[in-house]
Parts: sequence; structure tokens; C-alpha cells
Amino acid sequence: MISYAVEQVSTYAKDIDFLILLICGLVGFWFFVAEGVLFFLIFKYRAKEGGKAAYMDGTDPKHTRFISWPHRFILICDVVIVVFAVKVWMGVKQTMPAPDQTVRVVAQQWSWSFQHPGPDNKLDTADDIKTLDELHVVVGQTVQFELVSPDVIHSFSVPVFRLKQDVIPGRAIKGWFKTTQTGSYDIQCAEICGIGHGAMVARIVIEQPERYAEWVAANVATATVPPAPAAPAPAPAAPAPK
Amino acid sequence: MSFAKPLATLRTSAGLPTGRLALWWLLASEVIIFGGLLASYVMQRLGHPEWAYEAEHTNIWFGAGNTIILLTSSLSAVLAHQAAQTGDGKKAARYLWLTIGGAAWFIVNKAIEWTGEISHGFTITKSGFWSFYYTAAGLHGLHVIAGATAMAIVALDAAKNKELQRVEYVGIYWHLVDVIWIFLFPLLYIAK
Amino acid sequence: MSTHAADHAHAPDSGDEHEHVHPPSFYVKIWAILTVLFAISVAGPMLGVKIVTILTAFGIAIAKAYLVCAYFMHLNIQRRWVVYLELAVLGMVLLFWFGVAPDVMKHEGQNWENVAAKQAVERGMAAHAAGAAHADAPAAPH
Amino acid sequence: MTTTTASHHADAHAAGHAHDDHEQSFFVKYLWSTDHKVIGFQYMITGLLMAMIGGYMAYGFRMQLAWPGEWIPGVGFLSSQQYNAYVTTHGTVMIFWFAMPVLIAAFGNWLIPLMIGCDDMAFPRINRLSYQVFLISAVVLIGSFFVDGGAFGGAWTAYPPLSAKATMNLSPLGSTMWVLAVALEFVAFLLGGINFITTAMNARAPGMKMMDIPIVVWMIVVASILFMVSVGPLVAGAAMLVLDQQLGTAFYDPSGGGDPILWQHLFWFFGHPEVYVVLLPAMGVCAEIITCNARKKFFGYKTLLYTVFATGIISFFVWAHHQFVAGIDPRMANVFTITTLIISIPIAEMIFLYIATLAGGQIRLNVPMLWALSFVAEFLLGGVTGIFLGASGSDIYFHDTYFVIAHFHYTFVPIAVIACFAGFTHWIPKMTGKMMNETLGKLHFWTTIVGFNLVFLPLFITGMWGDHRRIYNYDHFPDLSTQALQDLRIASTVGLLIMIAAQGFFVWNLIWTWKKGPAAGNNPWQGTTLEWSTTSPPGHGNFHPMPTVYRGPYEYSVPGAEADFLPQSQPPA
Repeated sequence: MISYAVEQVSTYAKDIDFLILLICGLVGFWFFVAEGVLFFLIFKYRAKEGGKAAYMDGTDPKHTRFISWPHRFILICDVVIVVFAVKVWMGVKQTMPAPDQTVRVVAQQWSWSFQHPGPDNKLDTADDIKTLDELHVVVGQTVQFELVSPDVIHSFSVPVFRLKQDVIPGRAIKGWFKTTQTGSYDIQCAEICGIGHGAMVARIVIEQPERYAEWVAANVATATVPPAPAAPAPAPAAPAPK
Repeated sequence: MSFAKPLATLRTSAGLPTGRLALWWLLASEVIIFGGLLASYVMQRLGHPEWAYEAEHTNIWFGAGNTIILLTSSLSAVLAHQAAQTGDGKKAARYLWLTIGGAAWFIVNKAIEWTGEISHGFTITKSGFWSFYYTAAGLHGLHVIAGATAMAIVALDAAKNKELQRVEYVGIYWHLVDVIWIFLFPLLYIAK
Repeated sequence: MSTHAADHAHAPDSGDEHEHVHPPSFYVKIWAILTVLFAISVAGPMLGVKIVTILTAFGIAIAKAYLVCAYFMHLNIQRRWVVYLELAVLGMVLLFWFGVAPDVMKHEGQNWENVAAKQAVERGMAAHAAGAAHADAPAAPH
Repeated sequence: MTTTTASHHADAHAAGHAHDDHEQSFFVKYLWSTDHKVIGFQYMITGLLMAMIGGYMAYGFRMQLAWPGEWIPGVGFLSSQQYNAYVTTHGTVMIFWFAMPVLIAAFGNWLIPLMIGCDDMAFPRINRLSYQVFLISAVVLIGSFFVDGGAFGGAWTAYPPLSAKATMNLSPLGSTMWVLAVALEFVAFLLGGINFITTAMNARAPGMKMMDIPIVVWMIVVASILFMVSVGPLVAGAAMLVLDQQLGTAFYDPSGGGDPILWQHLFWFFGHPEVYVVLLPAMGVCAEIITCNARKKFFGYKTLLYTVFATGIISFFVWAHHQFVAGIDPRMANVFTITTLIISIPIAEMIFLYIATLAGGQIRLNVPMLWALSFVAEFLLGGVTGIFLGASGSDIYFHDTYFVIAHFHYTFVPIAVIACFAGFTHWIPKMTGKMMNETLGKLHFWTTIVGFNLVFLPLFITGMWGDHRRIYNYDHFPDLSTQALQDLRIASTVGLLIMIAAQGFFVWNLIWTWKKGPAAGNNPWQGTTLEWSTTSPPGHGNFHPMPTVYRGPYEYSVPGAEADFLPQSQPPA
């Protein structure tokens, strides 16, 4: 349904799509049943010359069972949805698989900057590669990201991953994804962040390991100035721009 | 402007006078306004141990003095109600004016206290504690002023033996202002 | 026009306290109790024991609030649902507290960390330590 | 029964005052009145005017989305700052200045005193004050468009630090005026709400027991209670936000030790019950219309009340489902998923009861009934799509996409527009004494419904395909600037143009009704509730003499009775 227009590029994309499809089936069934009954009743009981309406107050079990039984089924549907929703949620947001690579995502008004770990695959070292509006990852690797913002709330949204997480200034929020195919896709800001919100877009470039290595090699030479202290600063994510 | 009370005001299907009924609902909304503010304060306070050092700079004696003023003014408010119950509007009005005096004294105390604190650099922007301190106490102070104004209006009527049931209503409102302070006092002054 | 008269006309179903006119001395007694409680709440922290401070400050605040609500506001002879109404509203405040505290009171949780708040705490503690080293240290905060 | 005698005593007491203010000037009669019917009209007219403003905003930004960057007739070029301001104001206006005043305040003012059989609200002057404060709040909001920096553009949720710092939202005055306007509006509705609750509790006609109160009155009262209990923390929060904006405190500013998440909680603790605050009166309005036009008792009056109470209580436990991906602890999301799906149970029960009420009826498809039935039909779609958003797993994808927009417009348009027109067409004969035109009414109904579905059905699809909210130009997003998506956006805009044009029929109908509407008579719909037993329009004091209630509110088609309806105030034979 969604994959028709938006590819599934992360490992959990198909879980989320399945959950959506499941909910769609369950609530779709109830929706069409309810609408069907509604229109049928409107048609069947339209006013007729000399007709008289029934007098019932809705306490007779003969009548209320038409409501109470569907109601129990709805309860069961709810339980099914909760179970699957929580399962998907825990898989996406509450687990943290061991990462192959860690990146830092800085969302600011109104662009994205990304801090790649560089050749040594460690963040906050001298060979980090910082890019603007372009995130490079290796296909098939588990990437852990850390979201920080120096100004207002943004939201890190990658539709092809089915992933979304708000970036809260002052907080460092972690998440993960594991890509399944190469390509280049949108990263969008999904939380209003000021006048440039409508243009706050970046691209994620998912590459084969060789291409990624080439990219790293080409960029590490021109990498930005090394961060001042070798020891990790108490908070690299320090928000407060003075 | 003459205003004839409609029948709707006089009916009592729920079993208590309309004014008092509305007042309980008003109190409920006040409780949740202050409740939301104080809940926000308490959770931040528990998360920020350094606020305790800021709280040391509050003057417990001003807080204590204001507590005793409000407790006593609550007594005079309830005595006004008692007088109104016995139909003595003049006495009720006198007690109400006494309560208003308490409110005025409270505000004067507050003004002196805040002037001192602000002049020592403890302004509303100094830290989170002071922001909450001024916001909570300020919101409470607005209620003190509003309550005193309402009492003045009621006292003028009560002195002419009119609308005596209102003496009870402003009294209840005043007790709420008192109760809020009873919680603000330990939250802002004592807990350090 | 006197509504008061109308009120009295159907006093039987308009709350009961019209039949419970306490003498002024009753209220003065309550006030005296309140004053004593108040004195304890101010004296409590002077012992400098944290648990005593918490108990005297907030336990006594609740006791005082109960006395004022019950006897000054006459909630003790008010219709019961009024008491339940106010308690339900307090319950909502608690609900709010428990819903929000995991995010705001705590400075870290699953996969997130409130860096700014931790820094603020550190800054505040450091500033205090520096200040305490300067002047004669006041009694350690509880 | 002492209450009855007491009330009769009071009735006699007030009778002398019923007619002491004749010969009023225009100002006193229409702008300074304490009469609940006039205040109801004030709220209704102000609400509809504000809806026009909100609709104009919608027109502006939908045109921009369909044809980005082009000159828009009647608006001009829309900058991204203006676009944000339009989006923000549209949301704020439609909820706080259209849905609430029309559904709670206008219908509450019109119906509560009439339906419970008394002459006015319990506190007429507070009622007037409430409207005046509301009017000021509307003026402040509109005024924010004309100050330096323009209107606030940080979305109706106003998440700080964007809303708190002028350096970030670039509207130093507009943002503060927005908060003040919203806070004033809250004050107005707190005053109004306490008035509604007190009136319905205390001012009922003799003989009207709790279970004889018409459903719409119950609903407005429960909605007022929900509003009152939920809005408190946000009132405090708004004060804190203004201090952040103007004095530079740091309640929500992380660099000063504050926490932006706190506002989100304060806001949604109010924001979610707010949905039910406007939903319940709308459902009440439709319940009245459906029972009357199906000529049938409501199916399960008490069951409905229980589901309403259950909904009201559970609605306080679900707020954080708006924040699943907004930075709350992920463990909390599981709790809120469960509570959110629980709330579907009473809501589904409510809808079932409405549908069941139709079974065995004699359904008259007049204009109010068409609106009321379409409310149920359309709201169903809004309701079921909410499950996608309440379930945490799928909300990761759907959060802040156009799917959300389509979902909540399928709840809010039935609530604010459809139920508003349902109630308006049902009760305007009572309030003005004139019948509206059925043909124009049906034209208005069908064009509006077609337009409405054309606006929002495509948005479900664009949302599923990844369109995010509050973006003024999708050309910047390579994945979103496809022709298929753009066609859907254009379809949606065309739908909006149809929906706006459809309101021409409504205006035409109003003018027709005003000029040559036939007299309505006391009871044009053969209703049973008390308002139909007095004159149309009701005079000052509403009832002469005051009614006494003998039976429940929906005694239609009672076996053995002559007419197919038994008014509440008709003494037993």
C-alpha cells in the first residue's frame, strides 16, 4: 500500500507496513460494516405514509445484543492491534542493536549537518567527516544515530525507512536503522521549525562498502579542523549557542 | 444599572444554592491551574538538586509572616460568614474589611520582600527556581488582589444587609487562596 | 431584591450548614490549632534533619489544608459529591504528574539523555561549591 | 417534592421581573444584552465570521500547495513566513474560535435554558462577560496579523523554543499576542463553562430529573467539565510561555535549564481532551436531530451517558499519543498506546447507538437530518483512521504527515462544520421563527459534502506517500515533487474551492430566510423537548408560564398515543 509509492529501505519498514496493513484490514472491515448498516437502515426505515416508528428504549437484551456482540469483537481487534503495535514499536524504538557505524545528526534552522565517524569508525575523533545536507551510510550496516539540535525542535524523518524521531534541543536522542538497498533518498524535517521548515531537506546516500570507502577517502583529506580536546567533551551535543 | 435576577439563578435542583455550586466548580478549575503549575515545579525541582541552593536565598520570615497573615485573615473571613449567617450584615462587613486589610498587608509584605530580592540580583531570569518562585507567588498574588476586590464589593453590599449569601462565597474563595499559600509556603520557602 | 430570603426559603435542600451555625469561638479554636501547626512547620527545618523537614513541611501543610477546607470552607458538612469533585481534580493533577515526570523529572531514559539539564545541574552545583569555598559555608543543604 | 415547591416559589418571585426591560436601545438589546438567546447569536455569528477567516487562510495555503509560488487571487504571493502564519492561524481559529464558540457556547446558550425549561442562564452577566472576553480574544488574534513581524507561525501546538524565542520565530509580538489570545479565550470558556454546568445542574424545570435531561445538554455539560479540568495546566503553561517570550525566563529553554518537553505535555494534557470537548456537543446536537427525525426514542439513553462519562474520563489518560516520536521516553508510548485504543471502545459504542436509533424508525430526510446522518457517516472514517495514529508502531510513520491532517479533518469537519449546520438548520426556526429553504439547504448540503470529501480523501494518500505537514513548497523535496502527488494536491485544492463555493448556497439561504422565510410555528419538527413548547422565537423569559416536566426527552411514537410525539411538558392524560 505504502510501498507502492515509497520504497522499503530499512529492515523494519516491512514490519511497519505490515502493521499498517493489519490495522487497515481490521478497521476497514468495521468501517464498511458500520457504513453499510447505516445506509441500509436509512434506506429501509425511510418515512412512509402512515407508518409508525417502533418504540424501544434500548434496554431489551433482544436489541442490545446487536451492539454488545460487535463490541466484544472490537475489543478483540483492539487487543490484536495493541500487541502488534507495541511489538513494532519496541523493535524500532526500544531496542538498540550493536551498531556498525555511529553518526551524529545535527538539525538546525534550516539544514541538516551530519558527523560521520570517518576511517577509524569512531565519533568525535580528528578524522570525522562533517557534511551538510548529505548523509552517507553503507548498505546492510546497522547505523546508530544521535540526534541533537542547537536551536528549536526538528524531526528526523526518513520516509523510506518509515522512521521518524523528533530532535529536541538540549537532548541527545539515539536511534538506529539498518538499510537493505542502495540509493539516494529524502531526509525531511517533520516538525515545524520556522520559516525555512519547508525547505529543510537532506539526502541520505546508501552505498556499497567500496563506494563508501572511496567517499571517505576523498573527504577525509578535506575534513574540517580537528575538534579541540582529545578527551570527549562533557557534551558534544552542547546546545546553548551563546 | 438595575439588574433583575432571572429565575434560573434562584432555582436549586442540585440541592445547593447556585452561587455556591458555581463556586465549587470555580475552585476546581483554580485547583487544577495551580496544580499544573506546582506539578511542573515539583518535578523540575526534584530533577534539579542545585535549585536547593537558590531556595536558600528566600527569606523564610517573610514567608512565615505572610502565612500567619493569611491564616488569620481566613479566620476573619469565616467570622464574617458566621455573622452573615446570623443576619448581621454590618458585622459581616466589618470582618470582611478586616480580611481585606490582611490581604493588603500580605501584598505590602510581598512587595518589600520582592524588592529586596530583586535588588540583590535574584530576578525572575536568574534561574529556574526563581522563575517558578515569581510565577507561582505572582499568580497567587493576583488571586489575593482579585479576592480582596471581590470582598470589597461584597462588603459594601453586606453593610446594607444585601446579598448576604455572597459573604460566604467570597469567604470560600478566600480560604482557597489561603490553602494555595499553605502549599506554596513549604514548596518555596521551607524545602531547601 | 433579596436572594438571601429565597435561599432561606428552601434551606432544607440547599446544603445543611444553615442548621450548623457554629459560635465564633469554634472558629477561633480552629485558628489556634492552625497557628500551632504553623509554628511546628517553621520550627521543623531548624532541626536540620531532612526527613523531619519533609514531614513537618508537607505533612503539616496537608493537615492545615484539611482544617481550612473542612471547617472554614465547611466541606465537612457540604454535599459529599463536592468533596469528590475537588478530590477528582486533585487526582488529575497527580495523573499529570505521573505522566510527565518520566520525561521532565528524569534526565535520561531509554535511548535519550537530557544533556542540557545535566549540564545545568553540574553548573549549579559547581557554582555553589565555589561560593561555599569563598564565604563561610552555610549549613549543608538537605 | 420540595424542589418543585421551592422552584414554584422562586417562579412566582421572579415573575414580577420578567418584563421590566422594554424599550432598549440597539446597543443594549444586541450588544450589551444578558439574554442567553442574544448571546447565543453573538457567539454563532462571531464563530461563523471567524470560520470565514479560517477558511480564507485555508484557501491561501491550499492554493499555494497546488500551484506553488504562483500569484493567488485575493491573497497575492504567499511567503513561507506567511504560509506558516496562515497554517497556524487556520488551526487555532477553527478549533478555538469556530468549533468551540459555535458548538459549546452558541448551542449551549441557545439550548440549555430552553431545554431545561428556565428563563436564562444562571449567571446572565457572567455570560455576557464571557462573550466579551471571547470577542477581545478574537480581536487580539486577528490583530496579530497587523503588528511588526506578522502573526505567529509556529503551528497551533506552539512548541517551544520556536514559540518562545523571537530570534527563532521572527514574530516577537505576534507570538505573544497568539498566546494571550488563546489564554483569553480559555478564560472566556471557563466562565462560560461554569455557567453552563451550574445552569444545567441547578436551574432545571420542576419535575426534570437527571435522566430527563436532553442528550445535548448532558453533552455540553460534560464537555464543559472536560474543558475546565484539562485546561488548567495549560493556563499556567501559557503564563510561563509569555514570560519566556517577553521576560527571557527559561521555563522551556534548554540552554537555561528548562525543558521544551514540559510544554508538549502541558499542551496535550489539554489538547487531547479538547477533541472530546468539541466532539461531545456535536454528537449531542446530532442525537437530538436523529431522534426527532427518526421519530424514535434514543436507543439506550443511559448507555450513551455511560459511554460519554467513560470517554471523558479515559480522554485524560491518552494525551501522549500525540508525542510518541516527539521525544518522550519510548517506554511511556506503550502505556499510551493501550489507553488510546481503549478509548475506541466507548466511542464505537456511541456510534453504534446512533446507528441503532435508526432501526425501526420513520426517517424523515430533511436538511438537518441529512447533516446529522452525514456526521455519523463521515465521523466514522475520522474515527477509524485514528487507530493508525494511536497505535505507536504505525504512528512512527504517520506522525506529522498529511494522513494526520486528513484524519483529524475527518473528525473536526463533521464536528465543527457538519454538526454546526445540522444544529443551525434544526434550531434556527426556533430562534428566528422562520423556516429555511429546503431546496437551497439540500444543494448546500450535497455540494459541501462532495467538496469536503474531495479535499481530504486525496490527503490520506499523499500522507501515506510521505507528504509532511506545514511545508509550503514540495518542490524542495526530490522524493515528494512527483506529478502524481502534485495531482492529488491539486484535487484537494479543487475540493476546497467547491466547499467554499458551496457556502454561497448557505448565504443565499440565509438571505432568503430573512426576506421571505415562512413562519415556523412553535414546533415545526414535532419535537418533544421543552424548547418546542414555547413560541418561535421565544420571548424574553422564554416560557409563559414556566413549564413542568412529566416525562423523558424522547417520547416519540409512544404506543397508544394519538400524535407520534409526547412533549415533555404535556401533562399525562
